[in-house]
Parts: sequence; structure tokens; C-alpha cells
Amino acid sequence: MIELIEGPIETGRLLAAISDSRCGAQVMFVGSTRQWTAKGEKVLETERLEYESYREMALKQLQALADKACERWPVKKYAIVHRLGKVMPEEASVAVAVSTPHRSEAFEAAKWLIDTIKHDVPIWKQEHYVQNGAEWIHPSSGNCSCDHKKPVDGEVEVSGSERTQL
Amino acid sequence: MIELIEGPIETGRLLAAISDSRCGAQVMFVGSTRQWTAKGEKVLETERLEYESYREMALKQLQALADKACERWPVKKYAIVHRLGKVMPEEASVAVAVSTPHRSEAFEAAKWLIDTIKHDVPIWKQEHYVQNGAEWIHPSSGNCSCDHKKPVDGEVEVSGSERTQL
Amino acid sequence: MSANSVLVEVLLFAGAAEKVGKRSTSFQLEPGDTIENLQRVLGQQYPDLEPLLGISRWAVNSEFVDSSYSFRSDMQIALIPPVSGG
Amino acid sequence: MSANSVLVEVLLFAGAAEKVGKRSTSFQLEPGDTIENLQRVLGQQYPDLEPLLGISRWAVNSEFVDSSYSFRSDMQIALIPPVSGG
Repeated sequence: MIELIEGPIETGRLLAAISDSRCGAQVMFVGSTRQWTAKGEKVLETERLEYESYREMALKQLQALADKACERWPVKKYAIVHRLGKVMPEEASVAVAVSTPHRSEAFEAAKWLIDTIKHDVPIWKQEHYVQNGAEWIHPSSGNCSCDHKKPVDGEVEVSGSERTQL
Repeated sequence: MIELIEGPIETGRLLAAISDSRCGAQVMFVGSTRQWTAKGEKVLETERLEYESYREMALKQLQALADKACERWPVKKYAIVHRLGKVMPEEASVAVAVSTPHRSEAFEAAKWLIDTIKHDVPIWKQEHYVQNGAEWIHPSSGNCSCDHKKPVDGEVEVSGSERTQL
Repeated sequence: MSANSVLVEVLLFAGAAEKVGKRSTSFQLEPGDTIENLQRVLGQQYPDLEPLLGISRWAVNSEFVDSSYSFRSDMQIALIPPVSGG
Repeated sequence: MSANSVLVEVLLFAGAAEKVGKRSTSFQLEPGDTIENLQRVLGQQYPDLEPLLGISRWAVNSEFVDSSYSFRSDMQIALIPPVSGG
């Protein structure tokens, strides 16, 4: 199951889709809109996120990543759903679920998928702050909270000039 | 949320329980009954699992592990549910879910929790094979598929003498 | 058996309960007796339990203890064979 | 502009679409022109886009390509600023 959808993500659908009699382990990652984000001394409040994609390429890339995960790990079934449009605090923007015979490979495959999705799939978020307007998030290379490329903590926007006031 | 229950695990309840406005990441592990298990050249078919626990101690240990996870990682909310009694193929026997601000720590905390639960919480499974009777599973130390102690693949029962025919 | 001896009940689970044929068993222990003593007595009484005893842990009042632990009264003692939850 | 020049449409997304003020833009390119040429022309026409251009990738027909890629006709070209899904 690979989907880009406009409405809420129903995680139960993903888990049902990956159920498999050869598998004893399912791992699901759910990414959701964080309302409160610590940034240095300050805490920023997010009103909502808005996602857009290059749909055709995003679907193609997601399929390629899922295929690669099935090659690298004994993933028997997978489900990847990304929501587009407005996503409010605590709502899910993405869910990635895999089933494998044993658990360590499920954790590895799910983590690799979400890390790689965040680097290689053409989907973008626009963060709408309660007090600071909106900005498209374009993480500069090397400034990513995952260990996919460099283990530096925190996403950083490209530059101050990327910020636009609403 | 920490529960030992007799009926089906509703994973939606766990995800609802860990929703948190400070968190952008949720990871849930679901362990389910594997119907088909490769063992050397053979494939064994499981008819069902039956779980029993030392309930009082299991609840105390689960709470202690959850507390430790919250100390080691910025886990804001957690949910751990283990099912007891009969669990049929593809049904969930255990679900562990955590929410954290960022994703790498959610993967680490969820993996540590399920690995540690499988080593230190007094719950046991009796595997009922379609063709080979039933046996209580008591993994000898060092024979575990996780990397908690030694990274040796496959759980092994104590000895042939532990097997009883139904 | 001294006048001070205590009756200790040991909870049994899973394969251990199966080998012994019941879910708990009682022993008369002397003050100062340890888990090690209890384990020896249990193994003598139930030889089938020996292989499992060798790889099991013990718990007192829902906490793991080591084999040098010595008994007092009012304790819930449990033999914890290798666990397999999850 | 030669007789063989091709009209190339470039898809723009997110911050790049915001800077340019539209979701696609067209350029007349010569046969043999590469992504590198296109990127230079785009930067000259939209100076605000420069910082983002420097850290963006390019895709042709839904696959990432490098800057030496040279154009043919019938291609869907997209500027892919650093992604932030998830």
C-alpha cells in the first residue's frame, strides 16, 4: 500500500494491510504535527503544517524505496501513506508500517524507510507558526535530525530570507 | 498505559493514548503469532500460542521498564499492552508504543522496551504446533534473536525434554 | 527442623509448573536459608525440574534476587524460568 | 536561438514556487544544453531563487539527474528544493 491522501490517515488500515502469517513483527512509525518545538531558549508554537508534493515523482520514489527495503530486509508487506494539505497539531502526516518474520529487521526497515523518505521523496512542508508567519521548510544538507547523512540535531531552514510573513 | 489483557489488542487505543502535542514521532511495535516458522530445512506450522504471566510481578516490571525508558529517552507518553491466554496466527500478542519529540529516539525507546520486555518480564508462551504437540518456550541464555545480550539468531527451547505431546 | 523454621510457598510457572505438576509448592526452611538452599531442595524433590532450574531466576516479592538471598517470613517467592513474552 | 531549440517547461514546488511566484516556468534551450545551463538561466531571471537553487536537486521524468544531464524533447523537468516530508 502506497498512498498520498488529502484526508486523515487511518493507521488501522495500514496495520490490516501488513498482516502476514509468516511475520511475527510489525513496526509502524507515525509522524505527526508537533505543536510545541524547542528552539534554543524559545518554544515555538505551530498552528498547522501544509504539505505539497510532486505527486507523480513522489509515488514513483516511494515505490522504489519500498522495493529496496524488501531487498535489504525480509519485509513481507509494507504500507506507506503520506497526507497532503493541512495537518493540524497531533494529527498524523505520515505513517510507515512493515511486517517481517522477526522484530529487529522490522525496526531497521521502518527506520530506514522514514529516514530515506525524508531525504529523497519530493514532499514539502510549510510550517505555519502562531506568531511568526509561515515558512517552507528546506533543510540544508547536513542539518537533519536523523543519522541518514550527518548526525547533526535539528532541522534548520535555508536562510532567514526564506521566511515570509502571512 | 500498561495492561495485561485476555482479549484482542486494539492498537488504535494505544496510539490514542500516546498522542502528545510536544511529540512529532510515534513508534509502535506489534508482535503477533507467526503461523509459519522456518527452522533449518523445515517449516513448522503454529496452531496457536498460549501466554501466561506472573501478573503481579509482570505489571511491576513493565512499570519499572517504562520508567527507565522515560529516563533514558525523551519519551512523553507510552503504552504497553500484552495479551494473555490463546493468541491465534496473525493476532497481536503484544503492542508497545511511545511518543517522542523526534523520530530516532522513538525507534530506540520502542526497540529497547520490547527487547527488555522479552528478557525481564515474567510472561511465557506455550507454542502449540499443528503437528508437533505443545511446548513451553524457555530461551536458554544467549539464544535470542535480539541483540539485547548476544546477537545469536533464533530462539531455542531449553532441551528436547521440555517438549510434551498434547 | 528448628522451632524457628518457616513454611515457604514457591510459585511455579510455565514449564516449571508443568514439570512439577502444580502451580505452587511448599517447603519448611530454617532461618538463614538462602535461595541456593531452596533450589537444591527443589531439584532433589523434582529431578525433572533440574535442567530448567539451572537456567531460571528467582523473585522475592516481585523483584529478581540472586541466589545468596536469605529468607525472612512473609515473602512471596517465585521461580522464574526464562521468559518468552512478546 | 537556433531552429532546433526546444521549449522546456520547468515545474516548481514549495519555496521555489513561492520565490518565482508561479508553479512552472518555460525556457527556450538549445540541443546539448544541460541542467547546469538551465540552472544559470533560472538564477539570472529570478535572483531571489539563487540561495535555494544552490541546494536544490533536479529531476527529469520523475528521476533525479545530475547537473551534466543534457536535454532532449518530451521531458518533464522539475526543480526539487530540499524535501521536508514526513
